[in-house]
Amino acid sequence: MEVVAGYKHYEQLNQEIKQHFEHCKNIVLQNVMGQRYIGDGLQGKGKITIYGTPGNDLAAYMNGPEIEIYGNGQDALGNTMNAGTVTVHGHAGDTVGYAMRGGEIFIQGNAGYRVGIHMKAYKQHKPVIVIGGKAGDFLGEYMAGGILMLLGLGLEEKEEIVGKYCATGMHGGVIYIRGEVDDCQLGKEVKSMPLEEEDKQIIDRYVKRYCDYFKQDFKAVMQTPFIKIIAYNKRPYKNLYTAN
Amino acid sequence: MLKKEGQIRIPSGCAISGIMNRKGERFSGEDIIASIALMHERSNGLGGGFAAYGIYPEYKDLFALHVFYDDVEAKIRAEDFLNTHFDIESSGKIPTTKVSAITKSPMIWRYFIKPRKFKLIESELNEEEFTARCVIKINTYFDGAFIFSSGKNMGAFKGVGYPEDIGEFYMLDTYKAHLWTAHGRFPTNTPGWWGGAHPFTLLDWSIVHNGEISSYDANRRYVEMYGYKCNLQTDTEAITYLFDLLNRKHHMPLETVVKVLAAPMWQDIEKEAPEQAKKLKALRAVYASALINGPFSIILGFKNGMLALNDRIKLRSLVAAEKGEMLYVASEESAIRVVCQNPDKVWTPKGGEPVIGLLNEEAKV
Amino acid sequence: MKRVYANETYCVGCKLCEIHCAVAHSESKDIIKAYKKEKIKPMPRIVVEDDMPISFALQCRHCEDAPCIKACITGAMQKGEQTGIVTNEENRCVGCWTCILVCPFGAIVRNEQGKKVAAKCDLCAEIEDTPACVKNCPNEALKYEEEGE
Amino acid sequence: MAYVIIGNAAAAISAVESIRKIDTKKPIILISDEPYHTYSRPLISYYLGDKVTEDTMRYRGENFYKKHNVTTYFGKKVVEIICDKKQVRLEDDTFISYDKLLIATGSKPFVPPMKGLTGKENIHTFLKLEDAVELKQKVKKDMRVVIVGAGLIGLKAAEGLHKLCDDITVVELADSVLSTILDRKAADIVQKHITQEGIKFIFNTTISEIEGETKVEKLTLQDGRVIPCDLLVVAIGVRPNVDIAQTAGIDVNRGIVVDDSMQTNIADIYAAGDVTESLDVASDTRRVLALWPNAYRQGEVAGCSMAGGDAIFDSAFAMNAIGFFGLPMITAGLVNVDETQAEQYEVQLVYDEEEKWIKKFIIKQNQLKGFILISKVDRAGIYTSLIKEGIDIRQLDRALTSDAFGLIAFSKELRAEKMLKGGRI
Amino acid sequence: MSLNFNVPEFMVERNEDRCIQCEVCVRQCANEVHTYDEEDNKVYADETNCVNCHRCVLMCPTRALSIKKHSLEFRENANWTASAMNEIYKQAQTGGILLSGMGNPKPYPIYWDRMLLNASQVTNPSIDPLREPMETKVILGRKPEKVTFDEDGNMTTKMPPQIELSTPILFSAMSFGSISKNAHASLARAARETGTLYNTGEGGLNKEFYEFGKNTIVQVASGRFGVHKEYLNAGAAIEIKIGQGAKPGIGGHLPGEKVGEEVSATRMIPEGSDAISPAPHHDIYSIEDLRQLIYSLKEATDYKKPVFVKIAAVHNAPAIASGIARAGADVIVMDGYRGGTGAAPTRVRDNVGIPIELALAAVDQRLREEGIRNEVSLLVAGSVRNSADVVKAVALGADAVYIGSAAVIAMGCHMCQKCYTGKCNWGIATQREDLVKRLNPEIVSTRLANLIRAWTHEIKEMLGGMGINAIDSLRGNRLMLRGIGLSEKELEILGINHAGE
Repeated sequence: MEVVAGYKHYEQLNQEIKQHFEHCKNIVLQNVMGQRYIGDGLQGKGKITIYGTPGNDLAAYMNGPEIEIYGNGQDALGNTMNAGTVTVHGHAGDTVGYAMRGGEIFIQGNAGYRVGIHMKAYKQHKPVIVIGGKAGDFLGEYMAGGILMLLGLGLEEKEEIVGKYCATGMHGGVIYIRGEVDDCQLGKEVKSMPLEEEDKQIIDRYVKRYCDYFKQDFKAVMQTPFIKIIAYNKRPYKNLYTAN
Repeated sequence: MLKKEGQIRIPSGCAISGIMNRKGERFSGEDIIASIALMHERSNGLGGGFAAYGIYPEYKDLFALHVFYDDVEAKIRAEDFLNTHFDIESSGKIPTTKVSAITKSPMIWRYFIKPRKFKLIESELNEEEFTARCVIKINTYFDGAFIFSSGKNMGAFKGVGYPEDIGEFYMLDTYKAHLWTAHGRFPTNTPGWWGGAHPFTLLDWSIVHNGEISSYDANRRYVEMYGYKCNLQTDTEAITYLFDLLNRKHHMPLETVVKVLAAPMWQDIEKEAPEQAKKLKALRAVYASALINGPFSIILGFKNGMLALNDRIKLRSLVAAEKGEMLYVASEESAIRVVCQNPDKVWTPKGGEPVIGLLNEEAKV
Repeated sequence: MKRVYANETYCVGCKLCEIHCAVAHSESKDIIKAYKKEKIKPMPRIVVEDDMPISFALQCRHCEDAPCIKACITGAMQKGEQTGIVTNEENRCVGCWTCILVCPFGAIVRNEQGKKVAAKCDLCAEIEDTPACVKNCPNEALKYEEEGE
Repeated sequence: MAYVIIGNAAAAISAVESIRKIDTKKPIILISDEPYHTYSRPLISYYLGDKVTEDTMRYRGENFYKKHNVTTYFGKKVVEIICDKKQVRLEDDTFISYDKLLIATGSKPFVPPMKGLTGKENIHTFLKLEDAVELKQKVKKDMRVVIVGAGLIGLKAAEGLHKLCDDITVVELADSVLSTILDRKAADIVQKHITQEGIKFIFNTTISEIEGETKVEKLTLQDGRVIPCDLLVVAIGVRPNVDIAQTAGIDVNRGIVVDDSMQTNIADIYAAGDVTESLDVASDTRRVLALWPNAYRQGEVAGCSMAGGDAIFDSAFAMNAIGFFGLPMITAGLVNVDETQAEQYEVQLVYDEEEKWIKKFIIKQNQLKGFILISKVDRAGIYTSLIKEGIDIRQLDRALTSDAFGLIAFSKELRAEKMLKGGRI
Repeated sequence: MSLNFNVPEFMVERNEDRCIQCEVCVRQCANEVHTYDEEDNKVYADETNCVNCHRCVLMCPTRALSIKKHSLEFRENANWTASAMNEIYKQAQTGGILLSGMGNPKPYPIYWDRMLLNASQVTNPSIDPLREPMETKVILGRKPEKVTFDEDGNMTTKMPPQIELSTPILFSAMSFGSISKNAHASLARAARETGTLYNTGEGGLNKEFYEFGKNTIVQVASGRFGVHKEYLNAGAAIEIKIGQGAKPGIGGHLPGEKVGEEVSATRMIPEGSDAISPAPHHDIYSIEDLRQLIYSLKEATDYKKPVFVKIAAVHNAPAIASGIARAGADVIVMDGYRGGTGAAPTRVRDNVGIPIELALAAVDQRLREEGIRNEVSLLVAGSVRNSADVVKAVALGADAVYIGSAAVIAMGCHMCQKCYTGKCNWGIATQREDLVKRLNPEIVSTRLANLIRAWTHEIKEMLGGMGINAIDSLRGNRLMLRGIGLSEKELEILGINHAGE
């Protein structure tokens, strides 16, 4: 099923998608131009392939489907997402995966500020965001669960893989970064740690997936070692307050 | 210092009466004066007035402005404004006669006017809206000038005094109309300002009203969102604007307007068939602030007839009667009997149920 | 018959039921006098078991087929024919504790002050309409009602 | 035709009540060899101790027989059951026909043959009210009383006589008191307590000869000791009162053999109470469980069966609630584990000899089989119900020995079920 | 440990003549103030931990207890008051941010109490609400400007999703986590019973409460706890919480010890982990982002649920409210600076925000000036204490009010302001099982429903007195209000005349 989005209003486009999705599990959207909320609250199995530039809040509250974008994603992609997969053949904007609880987001290129902010995990839900390039400031701020992975592929020389204030307020989950990060870029609640066997397996698994999606050489990617960043305190603000 | 209408809200009680001929046959003001005079006890001499439809057939396409001026300066300022915005076809003093009980009358002028074409184009408004806005503007911003009637082929006549004296003062026996309404006022606290008397009018709307509505400020602040200015702070004014907004601007049939102003109770709405209930519910939801609450009985005069309405729990009196083509409504039955001894039918309308009298098709303006 | 049912979900373990039960069965029926003046220490006929957050009050179930009545060697333990209330006629009771041996709820207590007698819930039937424990339960964890209500 | 009941204690009375629940019409004839309104035999020691009077000893109210439409023959002894004619014959040769017959003749004292036993006026047994009345008349403050047997009856007699006379000696063949319901440790505590009240004990022996002319004057014990005695109470034990049953050809083993509806091997003849034997689930043997609650329940089942109902008497086990000189004790089921079987059982025991309390539980395959509680007897019925219901104690989240043991040990659901069921158990 | 300079705030007075040593107080105090001494057969109190919650006082069967303010005097000083000094002692001791529970207790003016209501006398009649119809039904949600009909009189206007309330009072947001499950159950039941709605707060919605959906507003806050498609569709409306009156501009923080099994399941976060709500929604940094969130929620719920946006009443409230209305919100919620909370930094609670009365008057007026007041509903919160406050709020222009503190007081709260300790003796602001069970939803839902019914009766009485028989006619009817003891400026902002005018 193919739908040409063009200049359609998002309400109409999304209504069409929802209607089609009920009986067609493979929808292709052509010429998408900033329509917001594609896949918003969509539930169940099925795939939406997008050509063009989808608007903000793509896959918000999404619960299951797969979305593949040939183009760049905008802001708040995967907002409060619960399950499903989003792959972006390009870059993505700010606050990708905000408050995401489950599902996976693979971004071929870079992502903006505050990616994975307030990500959390619950029981079988464990959200994963893999970013091929770099990420902006406040990566994983307030992060409470899940996995954030930054590969730093295609960086210019001296280009930082991640911005400042990385993982401030983080109190759960893990961030894997391929390469080095200066401690001064990290929030005070976290520390970088050497990998354990389990970490290596996770990294392997998701890098492989990344390489499959975006036709990269797995071995080449894996040549640079990873570090992991975790919170060393689940209760970073425990002693901040005084009863009055 | 006592404040007048517009500076303060003054509650008042009243008598109302309305007489119309459905065929459009015109008759003099004698009957309506007789009718309202009978209810002398319901007034206190601080206001009386009449509206008459069909009185200016010779100027029927022009807006007839009736204006009170406190002084000559006010007249000059207002006429200057009128001249800028309208073509004045005719103007002059409204003829009056000396009545001992009527004193301190303002200057009372009449103009037959038409909006200037280029002004209309400039304002992107239709004739009615343009005129209405100009009237509101003068009444709001021009001290000492007050347009108390602005419709076509109709006019209001009012002042401080008992209504029968006001009728005599304006020599209403010399006018012929197919529809007359009248009002005798019992304000609680007023120095007696001529502009504050009823009927209140806007364009073709005229309203005489008995009772004091409790929802006034809710209604006022609602209509004021849509360009109206309730300068007089009277119920009558607010009700007039509500009719104007709903009927003229929102194109709501009068029968439906009534369902907004005297909305059926929720419990009654629930008893309606689903479609009708949905409609009534939507009206109540959207027009919650247009519900007129508290005691009122009104007679609304308009281009094609009159509408009399009680509040939904009937806190004010209203009687209606028919004889042939004649339709009568009044606060008291006696006020009808005095001019129509043997009506074909006399009834008391239920609260919230309107009495609507429309001109026959051929008589419509 | 109406019985007292305990809803342990809302029992707060305050034991006010015990206190008011004791008062209801005291000489003076006045809480302060009962505790402070009376020679015979007020004795509740209700047991609160608690190990917070679990707590519940328990008193005689007034069993239809009451084992205590069958076991009673004196015939003091009786069931009211009309009321269904199981009562112990204390002047016939000799405090042999056979009833304690057979009560599967452990709802009969020993009163060894003065003449030894088995003390048990009588639903305050002679005192008032609603048993004191129910009336004074601050959280309505005790209800006095027909079975299955 | 009528229901005929021989006996006037727990089993007989409950049979009356039970019959009347089903059949309010057909006459009931109750025959007792005692001349009294129904009374509670266990209270005879209280009678001695002035804790009850003949009036308050009444097991049921004065109008009991009238109310239940019962014709009574008091002070009449049944001497024969004529099964084929469905009649009983009284001592005075009155014949009474029955439709259904209940034998609830209870126990009689067991008095073993002893040298010098016969013909002496101050030798007593202690089972009936008559015994107590006589004792009370005879005993004097300065008398030296000897009681043979330190079982329940002997010790109860000792307690009852304690205020009436100063010198009481209990002679017991076994090495401790209450050997059938207590283990050694518990027995020691009880014995110590009773000794503190001034009662003397002589263990491991019994009377070999009773000396005196018309009265007992002294006793020679088997170990050769001679003790003076002004009044002798023989309280060695009781036996089911099965004489008339046996002669009528009713199956008698240790007691009368009945099925679970309490019917004997002969149609329309039922038996209940201490005269019967029943299955003790704690020891898994058939034995006479001469217990008041047991008698009542058997009488109830028998009455029901006789009136055409279908009640069943199932499990029974020994249980006792008793106290001596203010020291209460409650025991049920198995109280001692035979050393040869020790491996099959788990014993949980807590005690304090100084404070005179003990809690002992005997468990087999995670089911409680018996317990002894001394002093701390409150809420014992919950343990009894564990035995009765065969509850797996692993379900309980509190130790049996805990002072806070109670329904709180059960799961919330089980507890709710028990408590919400109201009167049904 | 060094010397602590803080003295207890309260003293427990025990009337020994009445104390029967029943130990009810001992068993009921979660702060362990009372202890029984077996040797002395006496109950003693260590008031260091007493928070004056009155639990012991009310439970004591002999009324032997009273709690008094500690009699220790500081030298009189209008500037350095005891509380000013005590706060310094606490901070000097711990270095922590002062944390408080419940709403702003400072003696700022309470405008509700500076406004008087009108009643009909002679010129129009008052109405007897006991015998004549009196309508308190309110419809919340976006309203089209007009209703249109086709030639056959059929309605052609499509009505946006709306909510019907039987009375203009809703229970405001209190999350499961900040309050107990039983407290939530009570609110849900009471809302259903009285035809109004309660609000989940930001803590998600326990599956057991889905059955109350028609009476539920589900909240979406910055932490997005428990937010998923099913949740969004579970309620009758969705509320985006931007701010809260008790702590404008501040995020929330539920400490890990309150995240037990059920809270964890409801919030969909692991047990024992802190639940941090960021100060802003990090997908909203500007008004157009709000529109984005509003419509993402509408998309997720197929445009079937009205979306509320709740803000704290702050200085620029009128402009913000206008922006919210234009961003597509169906209902604007404003929470004044006296609004309650489970925990807020004391300084923020006591110093940030503005009174709801002024914010409401200003916002209603502003929306009218812009001609859009009728398009959105306006809901206010922030210490509505009684039915007169409700009436005044509606007269100032509110469609309805949220009650939070009043609701918890009805549940038994005694304003000890220690919610954040999790030891609420009344079973409200706690997750401790033994304390939670003290709140019996059967009783408490009735109490709440009683409160709503009582207030509704009173509202009807007051409406009747004004000669109004539908709450619609009170809304924005500021002539029904007169100020008392207010300055010209205050009167101007409130848009009312002074009494006597």
